[in-house]
Formats: sequence, structure tokens, C-alpha cells
Amino acid sequence: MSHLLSILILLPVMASLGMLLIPADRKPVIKTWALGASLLNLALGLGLWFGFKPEAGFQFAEKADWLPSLGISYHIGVDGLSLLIAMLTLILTPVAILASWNRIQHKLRGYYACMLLLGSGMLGAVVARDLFLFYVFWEVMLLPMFFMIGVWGGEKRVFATTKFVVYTLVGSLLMFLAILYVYFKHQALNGTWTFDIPSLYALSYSPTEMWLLFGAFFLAFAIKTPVWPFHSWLPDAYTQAPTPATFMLSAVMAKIGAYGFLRFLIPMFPEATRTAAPFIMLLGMFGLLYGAWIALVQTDAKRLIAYSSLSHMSIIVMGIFALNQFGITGSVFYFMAHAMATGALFLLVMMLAERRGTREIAQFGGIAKAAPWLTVAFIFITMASVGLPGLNGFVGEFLMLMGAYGAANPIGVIATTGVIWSACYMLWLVSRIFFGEITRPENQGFKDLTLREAFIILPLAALIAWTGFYPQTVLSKVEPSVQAFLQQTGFAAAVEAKAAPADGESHTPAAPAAHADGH
Amino acid sequence: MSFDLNQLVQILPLLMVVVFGLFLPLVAPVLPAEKKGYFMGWISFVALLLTAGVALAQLAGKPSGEPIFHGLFAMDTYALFFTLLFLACGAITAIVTTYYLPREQMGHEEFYALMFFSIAGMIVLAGGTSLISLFLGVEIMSMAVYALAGFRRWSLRSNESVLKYFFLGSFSSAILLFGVALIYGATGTTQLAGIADWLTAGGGALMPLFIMGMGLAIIGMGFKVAAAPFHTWTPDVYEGAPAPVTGFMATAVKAASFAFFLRVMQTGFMPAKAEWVQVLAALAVLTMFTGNILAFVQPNIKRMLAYSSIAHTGYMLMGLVALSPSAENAAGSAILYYLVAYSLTNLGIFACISFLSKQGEKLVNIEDYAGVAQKYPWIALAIAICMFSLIGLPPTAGFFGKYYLFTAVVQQGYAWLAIIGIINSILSVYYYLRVVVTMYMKEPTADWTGVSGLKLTRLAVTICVVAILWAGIGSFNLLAVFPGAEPLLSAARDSVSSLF
Amino acid sequence: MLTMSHFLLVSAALFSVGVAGVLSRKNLFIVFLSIELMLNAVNLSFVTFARFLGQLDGQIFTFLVMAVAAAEAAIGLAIVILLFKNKESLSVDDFKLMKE
Amino acid sequence: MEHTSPLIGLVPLFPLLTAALIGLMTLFFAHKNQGAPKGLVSAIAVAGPLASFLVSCVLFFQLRALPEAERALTQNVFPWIHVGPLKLDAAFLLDPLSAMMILMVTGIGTLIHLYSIGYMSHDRGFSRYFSYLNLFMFSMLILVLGSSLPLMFVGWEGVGLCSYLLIGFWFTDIAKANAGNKAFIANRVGDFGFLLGMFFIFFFLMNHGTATLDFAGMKEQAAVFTPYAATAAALLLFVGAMGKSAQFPLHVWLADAMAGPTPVSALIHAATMVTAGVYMVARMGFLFAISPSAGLVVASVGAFTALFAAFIAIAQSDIKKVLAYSTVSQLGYMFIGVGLGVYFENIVAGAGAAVLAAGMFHVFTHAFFKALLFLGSGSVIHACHEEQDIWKMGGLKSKLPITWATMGIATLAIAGIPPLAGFFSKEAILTNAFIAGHYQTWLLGIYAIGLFTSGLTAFYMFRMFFLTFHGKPRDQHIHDHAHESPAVMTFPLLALALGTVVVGFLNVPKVLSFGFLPTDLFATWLAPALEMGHHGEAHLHHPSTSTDFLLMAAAIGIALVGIGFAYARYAKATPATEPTKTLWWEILWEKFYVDEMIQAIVIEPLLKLSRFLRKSVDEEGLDYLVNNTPKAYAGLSNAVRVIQTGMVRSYAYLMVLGMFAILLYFFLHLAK
Amino acid sequence: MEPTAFQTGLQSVLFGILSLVAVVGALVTITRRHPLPAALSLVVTFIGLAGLYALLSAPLLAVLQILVYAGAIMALVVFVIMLLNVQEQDLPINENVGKSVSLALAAIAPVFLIFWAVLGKLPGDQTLANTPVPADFGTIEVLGKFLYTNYLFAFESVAILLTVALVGVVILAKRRI
Repeated sequence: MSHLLSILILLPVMASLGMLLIPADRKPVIKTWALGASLLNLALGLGLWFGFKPEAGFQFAEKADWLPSLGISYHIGVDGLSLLIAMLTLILTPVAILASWNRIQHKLRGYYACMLLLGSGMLGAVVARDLFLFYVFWEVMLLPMFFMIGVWGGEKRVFATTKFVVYTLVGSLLMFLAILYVYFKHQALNGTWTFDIPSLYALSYSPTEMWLLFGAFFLAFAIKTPVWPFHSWLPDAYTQAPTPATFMLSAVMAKIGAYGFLRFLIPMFPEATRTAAPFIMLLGMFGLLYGAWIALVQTDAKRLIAYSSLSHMSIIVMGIFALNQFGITGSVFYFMAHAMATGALFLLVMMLAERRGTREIAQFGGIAKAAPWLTVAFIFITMASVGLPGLNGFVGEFLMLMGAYGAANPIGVIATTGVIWSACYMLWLVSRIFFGEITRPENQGFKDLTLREAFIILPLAALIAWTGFYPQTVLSKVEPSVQAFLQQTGFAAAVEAKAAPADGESHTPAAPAAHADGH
Repeated sequence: MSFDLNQLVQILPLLMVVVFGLFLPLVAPVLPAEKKGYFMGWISFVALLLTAGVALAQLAGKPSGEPIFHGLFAMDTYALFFTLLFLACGAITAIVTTYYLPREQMGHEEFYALMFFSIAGMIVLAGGTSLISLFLGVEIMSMAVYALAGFRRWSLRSNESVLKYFFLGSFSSAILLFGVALIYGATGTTQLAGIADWLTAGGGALMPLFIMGMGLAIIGMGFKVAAAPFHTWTPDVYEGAPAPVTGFMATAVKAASFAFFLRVMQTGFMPAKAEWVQVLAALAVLTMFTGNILAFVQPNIKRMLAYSSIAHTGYMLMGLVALSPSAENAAGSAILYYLVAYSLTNLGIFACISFLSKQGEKLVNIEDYAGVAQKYPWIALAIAICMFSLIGLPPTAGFFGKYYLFTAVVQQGYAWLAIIGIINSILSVYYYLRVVVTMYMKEPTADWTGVSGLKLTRLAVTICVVAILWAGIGSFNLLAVFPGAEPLLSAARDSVSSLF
Repeated sequence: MLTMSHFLLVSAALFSVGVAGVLSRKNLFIVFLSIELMLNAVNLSFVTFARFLGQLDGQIFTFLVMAVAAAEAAIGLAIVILLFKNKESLSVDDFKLMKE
Repeated sequence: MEHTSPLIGLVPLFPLLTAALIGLMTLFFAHKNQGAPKGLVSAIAVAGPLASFLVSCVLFFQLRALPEAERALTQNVFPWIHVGPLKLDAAFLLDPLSAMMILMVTGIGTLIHLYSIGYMSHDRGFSRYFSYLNLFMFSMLILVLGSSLPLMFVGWEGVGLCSYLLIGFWFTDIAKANAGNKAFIANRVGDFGFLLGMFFIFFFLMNHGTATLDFAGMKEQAAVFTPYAATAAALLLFVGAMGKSAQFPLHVWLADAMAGPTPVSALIHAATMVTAGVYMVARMGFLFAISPSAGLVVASVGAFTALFAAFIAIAQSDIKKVLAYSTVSQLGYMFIGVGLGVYFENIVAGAGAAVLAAGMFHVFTHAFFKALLFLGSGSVIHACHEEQDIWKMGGLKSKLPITWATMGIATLAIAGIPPLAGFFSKEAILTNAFIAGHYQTWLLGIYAIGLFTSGLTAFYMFRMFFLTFHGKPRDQHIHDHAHESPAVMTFPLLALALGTVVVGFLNVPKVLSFGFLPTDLFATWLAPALEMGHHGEAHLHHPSTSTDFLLMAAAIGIALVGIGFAYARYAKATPATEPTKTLWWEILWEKFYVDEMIQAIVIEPLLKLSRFLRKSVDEEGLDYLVNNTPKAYAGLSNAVRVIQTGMVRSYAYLMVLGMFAILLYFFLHLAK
Repeated sequence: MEPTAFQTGLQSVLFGILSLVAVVGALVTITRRHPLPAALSLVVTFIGLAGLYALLSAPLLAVLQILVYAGAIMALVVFVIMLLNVQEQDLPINENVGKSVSLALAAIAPVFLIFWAVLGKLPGDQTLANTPVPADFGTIEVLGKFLYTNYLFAFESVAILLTVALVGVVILAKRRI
């Protein structure tokens, strides 16, 4: 039994404790220590990636009793659904630390400790195989973020962080209750106390129970993801957080919300999911349009990216609730794609803002002339974000939209218009910031990417390009697990059963209504 | 009717506490005057630890728990569990008062004597098996704590605190006593076991009398645990009392009151559960909402914590609702665990408050805590962890306590109650976070130059925080050498099962 | 014919009067006396039950309650003295520094 | 029999490598004043497409060596996206159709690269330009060679990206940058249709056959498609084609796209990228052919756009805008051609391939003469120091003899004057439209439009030509400084002019063989790729030879009329401005107000909606609710706080109240 | 030994008088403006109660009630009132005793009514007369024995309680340390 996962979770914790030994005024040492720890963790984590066997289900499993009398165990493992987020956590933490290098000037130890602990919390949440353990990590990962936004954030940081935490807790506490209920239900049905996740799948509930529990779980994940209309914490938190934190928040933490749907909500309540999925897809579709349209009229670049993130996360939700392998595989793939693209956009906006002290789009203009590297990086990431084929955003988006189309034609059709909106707001942003003549004297001699900044963007860009060019690197690890997921939740059969209506007429987009609720 | 020496051995912790209370003040005059507070504090601390050692030894020896002194008292596991908790609360408080009393120029001898006596009263409360001995326990504890609350005699707030506490406390004692009288009249006994037997046998004609008595007793006990609408004294008393005393009241006194309440409900009134369960449920709901709603806008941290303690009373009352005649039921042990978690948390916070409030307790508004994180990072972190524990966030003891409690409540079929509990947890998030936010995210306004007791505070709060995390995370197998939450849980479970 | 009810009703009446005293009076002394009154009302109940149950326990309780009452009296009077010294007032309503 | 060739991958690979290389050089020299060394950049830049061209030639001969029925080479490079039944590979398909396209793309591409060296020689963005241009070549080749719809889509969007980058090449001019945005977004509208088309086909096949998006696989299963399904799929794909090939109403971006450097307009916005839509329809012909109406829709849209754009071109004064609208118009012709092809296949199985080939032939010839026209205009603009207004030119013939001659050939070609390439290809389309009238009389309308447009084309092209080269100089200053372009620019002009003269003979109709010219070479070559599931010699109704000649005469005649009008109006005298400015002219000048309509109907409402959502729904709705929940809660808290009066007696009252409630409960409970 | 009708009648009359004394004394207590008369009338109540105790076969308690309660404790109260030298101006101002007491009585009336309803008609027909107790019931000897055996723990607890009260009084009432 390998202890790799435990080491990956514990190492940052140890590193952040070790950081306390460094005197507070040795800033470079602190930074280097944090970066080193995260890089070491990443290096170890590569073993996870390369050791992962796509067909083998849960791997790197560890199980130890925690509170056996309550059926609580320390049980962790990764499968294809969680592997990607786990890797994201490992890869993006050093990037975020590097991005914080000059941005964070005070209380360094606390900041970097939070950053490392955040990684541990998120990693723990995705690899947990025990519902209780999951909940613990789920809450734990909230706290560093709370501090990072609140202590190192922007002007309205206190408001933003309180809103973020309280809003998130509203959802997760309700989920907590639902977890307890499920736990009892399992005991009532099977006579044993356990939080083992697979054992809690698809228990039989009365309709009322089922819907209440489904609602509680859904709310928790929907707030975290966020799904429209539970997003109102997002613009504030994303905008006010220090950008590396925004980066982690949007790149990884939001994904854990979406992951929750896959790991918990759907397998635990397949019946309810079957009925609710079209409505959730509608929410996703609406959120997609909503986020995109609002992004269109934002004047603050970071806020614009925040809304674009909402829009993209909505597609993920839609893809997941398409409940077919295209949608789900696409969503899981897009976890990564969105993390890199939107994350990198946040970082780039940060770099812009650092140079000018403002994120107001109108304050820029014509930057391309002065800062070609920055421009190239921005446009590259923009293209990834709008889903240009050949970059990884496309693969995910293609699969998700395809899945959505396959599950509910009208929703898929409307959602596909998203490719237009995203191009609208992103390209408009690019042209407003980078193109035209430099009209403001402050923008003369705009500093181009520094080497450190280039090293922040470079790994992201490289991964974006590679996984877009050869997505099988990732897909081959994800796909068997999605397959297994569909088999186990019983949605695989549903996809096949769709073959029944042979009448071509019902397939024309003109008359798809009869088809929409076919599953 | 034979006097059995063995009985005295059984109540050794109680005796020790009383003896220490009587004789420790006598040591005071021989101590160097300028260091008197310091020595008194540590002597008391050691005395408490000694007592705790004895109690632990007794616990390890698997006490029989048979009622002694003609059924008035039983030093069972339950009592020992609570004894240890009280002693721990006392010990932490003693660490804090070591510097606090000299700082506030308060008398040491009487303080520690009263603290020991109050602990004696609590032990009686935890081990009493008869309503009358329990009543006496309440009185001993209360009298001592009244005096402690009014210890800063020259402070009008402290005066007011003791005034309210005393008058309302006596008022409620009288109500409780009237209840005891009626129960006695109905059942012919004050022993809890006897009452339960009487109820099991069907009660008889005097049932109305009993029910009235039980109602009055619940009111009396509700007052002690600060259940709404009998909670009104809590904020005023907590605010006015010296901070370490408030900490002591919020933890040991509350734990003792719950020990009392729980024992009475579990071993005395259980057969009549159908009668009281709705009353307690209503009290629980009302208490939770009252505490959480009132705490929301409270600027004074002591007062805010008073409301928070009311809210937590509400949660624990849910646990009482979930009690059942079955020894398998987890509700009782959940309350015990919750009390431990809650006590540790509040002790930690009040240790910090005592320190941060400065001489004369000037800085007790939450706003005053702005920027504590910059000045005292460890203390700020500790308070933050305690606040998270109060919210019930993992991996703290508060989370585990809530988990265990809500589990029990759901298990007994009161899911609706648990939902209200969760809603209340949500309501509580904001005001606890406010403290953390203020400490970490606001610029300092207060001036802490010349404060004393940082090291002792750190010691006290470190003990609490380690314990909170220890009880929260529990033991992983890779840390098998380190006993975690599991032993604590099984201790709580054993304790409650000793009631059966 | 005197039954238990008679005595208990007297007890209840005294108790209620005591409660009314606590509720209505501002004067610290009188509030304190009202509480004493309540305790005595309870004592009457105890004695009544002792008599009708034929048990001595009730009387023992009364005895104990008297002691408790004495202790309360001591503390209560000390508090009254303390307050009167510090605030020159006997009105409970004057002590509302802390509220809300 | 599957034939594979490892060489196919090299075709797109070369430009990719050179693009990357030049791109890196650009970045590393970004902060140097000089930029990357121009000589080296030029060499690398031309080497990429040239190498591709050479490989393409090799491949062409490899393909030709195969027996006709087996003419398809494939190369499966690596698995790309494998999810369940969706198995997409990075695989290439070289059949006669794509072979024709890569030859055209790489050939003309090489020439334009060469030309660009001269044209861009003074530009600071020299190396950046070439990296984009090479990247374009790569994308275009992927588009052409991709063996499945999604892979084609990769190229499809890739060329869109390059188009965006190149249109906004001079990004310091915000109008140009926004023209790039417009192009990208308009293309995205089309891509939306493309994506849906793919989804539709995929799920239809998944439910009714074997799920696939490979061209070969889809073609094999063509029989599965019902007419309805085929119509839906075809029309969705056609939306994509409309976006890329600038058909009404998505044509709006193409005129603005002229903001890019002129060689870009030649390569991307005339010769290659914009014809991708036509290529896609031809590629998916088997699907369009199943639908009875898709072909007609394609042809009608084509016809309408042809006429519509021709009208607009009449009034334009920017030399490149004239060419741009002429491109739109000619693309309309191509769609008439391919639309009729699939229509014929639908009514007479097996007969469509040749008609499709006619459409593709126009793609082919158009690439030559339109590229030539653009490069010529580039030469003019270069000579006139970036002046593009034809009303400021005039009399340049003497100054730019080579440009004048080559452009003249191209203008004649596009006007449809034999024996130039345009004549053959356009004639074939018109003849087919005429034949269509036999099956469905109203289709004669398309023929009529085509014929009329042909006249219009001749008119506006010669208007442009005369205004530019003939008459007296209108701006003496410009005229004085004008000079012929260097050889590196004139060589491609000459090469393309040569092409314009000869390529028409690749597809000589039978009536014009005069007994010695080989006929229908082009169509025969393409036949294996274009046949839509039905082999054999199905014959369309064919007009008599005399009718054929009559049709040609009509076409040539109307072209001559157009030229005559243009001559009379613009060449005889030297008008300083447009002679008559009527309301109609005003409408044409404003391009039928399509942009304004889109602005008013789509963009403004969208922005209004967005602002509404942002302000009223998000900020004042959801956010307000969330932000004010604590306030409401605080209000409640403050309201409840009054119970804590601080007065002992009120506390006691509260306790008594509680006592009463509890006792009452117990009392009532007892009473029960 | 059945009591005679006269005895029971006498008991009833005594009960009536004593209860009246107690209740009236109580009411007087809570309606006095000055604490001194209130304390004195409370003594009256206690005397009434002592009588009732006697009626209930609790002679020792009756004596203690007089000695300890009415005597010692109330004397202490009176002493403190004197000690503080409570003057008219020290009394709470604007106290409308009549109004507030009636209000409080009205408030407690429902509770009392509940008590009445429950306590007033208890089942069973036990009367003082038909439930005789041993002659030594409630005498000092029996009670003392009982106290020192069965209730030893309680007794010792009370001892602690009184000690606590002692310390408490010291700490509260003494001057600054």
C-alpha cells in the first residue's frame, strides 16, 4: 500500500508548520521555502500521474481506521474523475506561489502557509473516499481561502470574504445534515455504520427524503461551483481576492464543487438526478448566457474574467448533467482546461493591474505595442478560453456541448451559442486593452513580461497547448472512470436506450421538444 | 446504617477539593507578598491536577457507581467524567488568574477558595442521585459563583452582574425547589431512581402533582443552563463578571448544569419522556434562535459569547430531546462530548479575552480586537481556531461535537430539529467570523503596551487549542501512539452508560 | 376536613405572592424578602408532604432549605450592602448598565 | 483497398514549423529596434509553403498513380479524442479534391509569400506577419486535409484565428483591430452552425448506425440519413459555410477584413480561406444530396449573395472593397455551382459529381485571378503609398505597366471573357443553372441572376480598372511618386497571370473542345472524390449544342455590355467623383445598411439586455438579496434585543411568562 | 387514635387563621415602601408558617422556624437595614407600589390558577385526621437521627454551603483588599 497520497496531503502541512521557524523578516527564504515545498510536492505528485492506470479504478488507496465506532475511516484514493483535480492542485500551487512573489508584501508566512494548506485541503477533498473525511477537507479548504481573501485582498476584502465564507457555509452545513441523514439511512437499511462513499450510493429513499437530501447536496455544490443563481459571492470574492488566490479559487476550488456533483450527488441520488437533470442543465445553460452577457458589459477586467468563469463553470455543470460520457468526460477534461485558461487570465490581468494600479479596462489601450510578450500570452490564453480548436478549451467544450446536445437538443443548441458570446467579450477585452494607439501617457513604456512572470504563464501555456494538441494524454486516464461511473449509476443504459426513436423527424432541431426529456 | 470508609474513598476528589478550598487560603500568608498571586495560582493548579489524578485513577479503576450515602450520591463514571472536566476548567482558569488577579488587584485566597468550593458543588451536581443533593449542589456552586462574579467589588459592572445573577438565580432556585417539593409529594421520594421506578410503575393518582413539579424543575434547570426564555441573566452576568470567571461560568458552570439536567432527565424523568419531550424541543428551538439572533449585532465580545453560549445551550438541549431509555442511544454521550468541546473552546477564548482586555477590562468590544493578528499572531490564531470550533468547522472539536450531537438527534427521528440546528449554525457563522475578520483584516486601533501575562495566556490557550484539534482530528492509525477522539468518545459513552 | 390540598394551596399562594414581589418591587430588600417568602412557601409544601406521606424526609428537606435560606440571606445581604455602598441606591432598576 | 502515405502529414507540418520558428524569432526580437533579421525570416517564410508545395506535388503524382476508384491516401497520425463511440483521430485524407486544394493553397500561397517579402519589406511587423501567414497555411492545410469534420473544424477555426490576427495586423489602428474582432465573431456565428451540424450528425449516426464523424465513415452510411435529417444536418453545416465564405447575412466581415495587409486579402480573403465553405459543401456533398432542399437553399443563398454583393461593389471607392465585394459575389457563384451539384444528385442519382466539379472549378480559377487582382491592387497601393481610394488614382497604366497588364488579364477573366479561366468556370455554372431550369422552372431565376450578375461584375470590375489605370491622374502627387513594384512582387503577378490564362483549359466543356482540346480534365480528376454514392453514367438533360453556344454568347455579350458601360462612364472622360449620386447609389454605397441593421437588431438589444442583466438582475436583484440578508437579520436582531432590558424585573417577568407557558402546556397535556 | 371532631374542627379553624396570617403577612411584606415594616410583616408570616408546621406534626421545624428564621435570619435582615440606615430618600423613587404589585399579582394569577387547578383537587381522601402519624413524628430526636444517618451527605453539603456563604460574604462585603 503506497502512502503517496497521504504524503502529498501532509507535506504542505508540514512545510507550512516548518515555515513558522523562519524569521518573519527573511522574506526571500519564506518564499523560496514555500515554492520549494510545492515543487517537491509536484515532483512527488508526478508519480501519481504516471503511476495511474486508467482501467484500474481507485488507486493509491489508503485506508486506516479513524473512528471505527462511528464508521469513520481515513480512506483515500484516486480515480479518473479525481486524478485531474488532484494534479491540478499540485501543478497550480507552485504557479500560484510564483505569482504571489511580488504581489504579496506583508505577512508572508501566513500567506504562504495558507497557500500550502489550501493545496492540502483541496487535495484531501478530492481524494477522500470517506464521506466524513470529505466533509472535513471540504470545510478545511475554505479556511485558508477565507484568510487569503480577507487579509491580503482588495479594498472590499472583508465584505467579500465574509460573503464568500458565509454563503459557502450555508450550503455546506445543509449538506452536513444531509450527510448525517444518509449515514443513518444506510444504517437503517443495512445495519452498519459507515461513511464509505460507495456504500452510500443509491440507497432507497422515500420521494420526500430523496428530494430534500438531493436539494441539500445540490445546494452545497451549486454554491461552490457556482451554479446560477447561487453565484453572487463569486464576483466579489474573485475580484477582491489577491489574484493568486482568485487563481486557486477559480482554477481548483470551483472544480471541487463540480466534482461533488459527480462523486456524490449523482451516484447517491440517481433517481432524483434523472428527473432533475434537465432543469439543472437549464440552469447551466442560463448561467452560461448570463455570465457571458454580463461579462460583455463589465468595465473591470478582473470582474469580466470572473463572470466568464461563471459562464464556463455553467457549461461544466451542463456537461455533467447531460449524464452521458461525452458531457461528463468533457466536463472533467474541462476542469483542467478551464483551470489553466481562466487561471492564467486572472494572473495576466493581475500583471496588467500591477503595472498600472488599476483593473479598469478603459485605463489601458495600445499595450500591445509596448509589451508584445504580454500580448502574445494574453491572446494565446484568450484563444484557449474561447475554445479555439487545437488548444485544450476546445476539447472540453466540444465534448460538453456535444453531451448537452445529446441529452437535450434545445439546451444544447442554445448553449452552443456560447461559442459566439465568449468570442465577443474576450476579443473585445483584448482589443480594448492591447490594441489601438497608446492614448494614456501612463501606458507609455508599459513593462513587458518579466522572466518570473513568463515562467508563471509558460507552464500553463505549454499544458494548454499540449493537452489541446494531444488530449488523449488526459482523456485516456479519465474516460474509463467515466465509463465506470455511468455503468455504476445506471446512466450508461439510458444513453443506449436513446437509440429507440428511429424517426428522423424528431431529430430535426425544429422539433426537438419531444426529445428533450427522453432520458 | 453503617458508616463505610469506602464511601469516603469514593468521594475522594470531592473531599480533596473541599479540603483544598478550606486550607489553601491558609497558605497565603506565608507566601512572599509580591509573588503571592503567582504562587497561589500555581499551587491551585497543582492541587487541581492532583485531584484530577485521583479522579483519573478512580476512572481507570472502573468505579462501580453504586449510589452511596443512602442514595444521595454516586461517584460513577459519569460523575468522574464531569469531575475531570470541571477540574480541567478550573486548572485552565487558574493559569489565567495567576496573572489576572494581581493585574486586577483582586484577592487571591478567597478567589481560589471559592473556585474550589464551586467545583465541589459541581461534583455534587454531577454525582448527585437525589433531587435534594442535586439542589444542594446547585446552591453550593451558585453561591460560590455569585461571589466570584462579584469579585471585582469596586466595579459597578461586576456589582450589577452579581446582583442579577443572585436575584434571578435565587428566584429560579426557589422555583426549582418548589418543583422538587411537588415531585417529592407525588412520588414520595427525591431519588432519581425512585422517581423513575414510580413513573415506570404507572405513576398513580398524584401524576398531576408530579407533572407540575417536573415543569417547575425543568424551568429551574433551564435557568441554570440558560435556556430561553430563562436566559436573560446570561449576557449581563457574563459581561459584568471578571473575564476568567466568565470563562469559568461559561464552561464549568454550564457543564455542571448540564450534568445535572442530563442526569435528571435520563435517570429520573425518562419514563415520562412523552410528557416533556415537546417542552424541551420547544425550549431548544427557542434557545437556539434567541442566542443566535441576539448575538448577531452584539459589539461586546463577552456579551456576544454569552449569547453564543445560549445558542450552544440550545444545541445541547436538542441532545436532551434525543435522549431515550436505551443505553445504546448516543445522545447522552454526544452532549458530554459537546460540553468538552465547547468548554475547551470557551476556555481558550476567555483566556485570550482576559489577556487582551487589559487592566480594568477596558478592551472588550470586538472592534478593539482589530489587528490583534499583527500584534499577537498566536493568540489571534488561537481565537480564530476557537471561533471555528464554535461555528463547527472541521477539524476542530466543535465540529465533531456538532456532528455527534446532530447524529444523535437525527438518529432519534428528530431530523426537523436537526435542520433547525443547522439553520442556526448558519445564522451563527457571521458573528463568529466577525471576530476573526476584525482580528485579521482590520488595522489595529487598540494599544496593548504594558500588558502582562502573555506567556501564561499562551500556555493556557495552547493547551486549549491542542485539545480542540486533538479532539477534532482524532487519531489516525499512523498516530496510533496518540489517543485521539475515540478514547474521549468511549469515555463519554461509558459515562452515560453508567447512568443506566 | 383539612386535606393536603389546603396546605398546598396556601403554599402556592405564598409562592405566588413571593413571585409577585420579585416581579413588582424595585427595592432590593423587598425583592430579597420575596425570595425568602418563596423558599418558605416551598418549605410548607415539604412539611405538608412529609406529614401526608408519613415520611420524615420532607422535614429534613425543610431543615436543609432553612440552611440554604440562611446562606442565601447572608450572601444576599452582603450583595445589598455592596451595592448600596457602591451606588447609594436600593433600586434594582438603577442597575442596568449592561443591557441588550 | 486503403492506401496510406506518410508524406501527407508533412504538408501541414512544414508551415507549422516555420510559423513556430518565425514566431519565436519575433518574440525574441520583440524589443529590438530592428526586429528579426529580414533575410532569414524571408527565407524561412517562403521555405515552408514551398516545401509543402513540393510535397503536394509528389503526393499528387502518388495519387494519380492509383487506380481511379481507389484514389485516396490516408495517414493516421495519432488518436486525438477518444470518448466512447466518439473516435477522432488526427488523420489526413488525401483524395483528388483535397489534392486539388492543397496544390492550390500551397502554390498560390508560395507565390503570395514571395510577394509579401516585397510588400511588407518596410513594415516593423515583418517577421510577425510571416509567422501568422505560415500559421495560416498550416491551418488551411489542416482544414483541407482533415479526415473528419472535427479535424476540419480545427483548421476551420485556425484559419479564423489567423484571419483575425492578420486583419488586425496593424493593431495600433483600433478600427483595424475591431475589424479582426468582427471577422472572428461573424465566423463564430457560422461555427455555431458547424458545431451543431456535427453534433446532429454524430448523434443521428449513433442512434441509427455507427457513430462517426469521419468523411469516409459518414459517406458509407449516407443511406442511413432520412431526407429530413439530411436537410437539418446539411443546413446546419451550411450555416458554418456561410460564415466562412461570407454569404449573406454573414458577409459583413469580409469587407472590413480588407483592413489587413493586401497579400493577406489575396491569400486568405480571396483565394483560399473564404472558399473553405464551398469546399466543405463539396466534401459533404453526399449528405447535401440526400436532402431535396438543401442544395436549392445553398444555390439560392449563393445567387442572392452574388447579386447583392455585385450591387454593393458598384458603388465602392476603395479598391480593396471593390475586390472584397466581388469576392463575396464570386463566392455566391461557387455556391450556386455546388448547390446545383447536390441538387442534381438528389434528382438524378449519379449526375451531381460533374456539376459539383464545376463549382469547385470556379473555386480553383477564382483563386488565381482573384489573388492576382488583390496582389495587383496591392502593387497599386504600394505604388501609391498606401492610398486605396480609386478616386485618387487614374492614369497609372504608364507608371505600372506590369501591374496594369496582369490586372487587366485578371479583370477580363473575372468578367468572363474567353479564353481566360473565369470564362470557363463561370460558364459552366451558368449552363448548369440553365439546365436546372429544365427540372424546376423557377431555377431559371438563378440563371438569370447569375447572368445579370455577370454583367454587373464586368461593369464594376472595369470601373475599378479604368478608374485606377486609365484617364488622367486625379492626384498628381500620388501619380508622380508611383513606381512599379520590385521583381519579388511582380514575379508572382506574372505567374498568376499565366495561371489565369491557362487554368481555364483544365476544364474545357465538350462543345468547346474543337476536336483537340482535352475536355473536362478537372471534373474527371475530381469525380472519384465528388461522386456521392452513385457511380455510373447518369445523364442530366443537356441542352443542344446550339443552345450551349447561345448561352455563351449571352454571357459574353452581357459582360461586354458591362465593360462598355464602364468604359463610357469612367474611362472616356476622367470624372473626379462618381458621376451621379442617386438615392440608389447612396444605398449601395452604404452596403444596403446591413451593418447598421445588425447593429440595431442584434448588437444594441444584446448590450441592452446585458446591461439590464448586470444592473437589474445581478446587482440589484440577486446580489441585493444576498447582501441584504445580513442586514435584515441584523434588523431582526436589533428588534429582539429589546427583551434584554438590563432590568432584573423584566427578566423575571420573562421567566414567569416562560413558566406560565410551560405549566400551561403541562396542564393542558394533563387535561387531555 | 382517631382525633375527635372537635380536634379536627379546631385544626381547621387554626389552619384558617394561620394561613390568613401567613398570606396577609406576605401581601403586606411586598406592599411596604420601606423595607423595615416589610421585614417585620414577613416575620409575621413566618410565625404563621410555624403554626402551620406545628399543625402538620413538625414541632421541631416550627421551633426552628421561629428561632432560626423569624429570629436569627430576620434579625440579620433588620440589622442590615438598620446598618445601612435606609432613609426615605434612599428608597427607589417614583415607585408606585400599588400599581406594580397589582400588575405582578395579575401576572402571576394565571400561574396560581394552574396551581389551584392541580393542587386544589388532588385525588384521594387523605385528611389530617385520617392519616395519623407516630407521636414522635418530627421530634428533634427522630429528626436528628435521620439527619445524621440517611441525610449525612446532605448535611455535610449544607456545611460546605454555609462555608461558601461565609467566604462569599467576606469577599463581597469587606472593604478593599
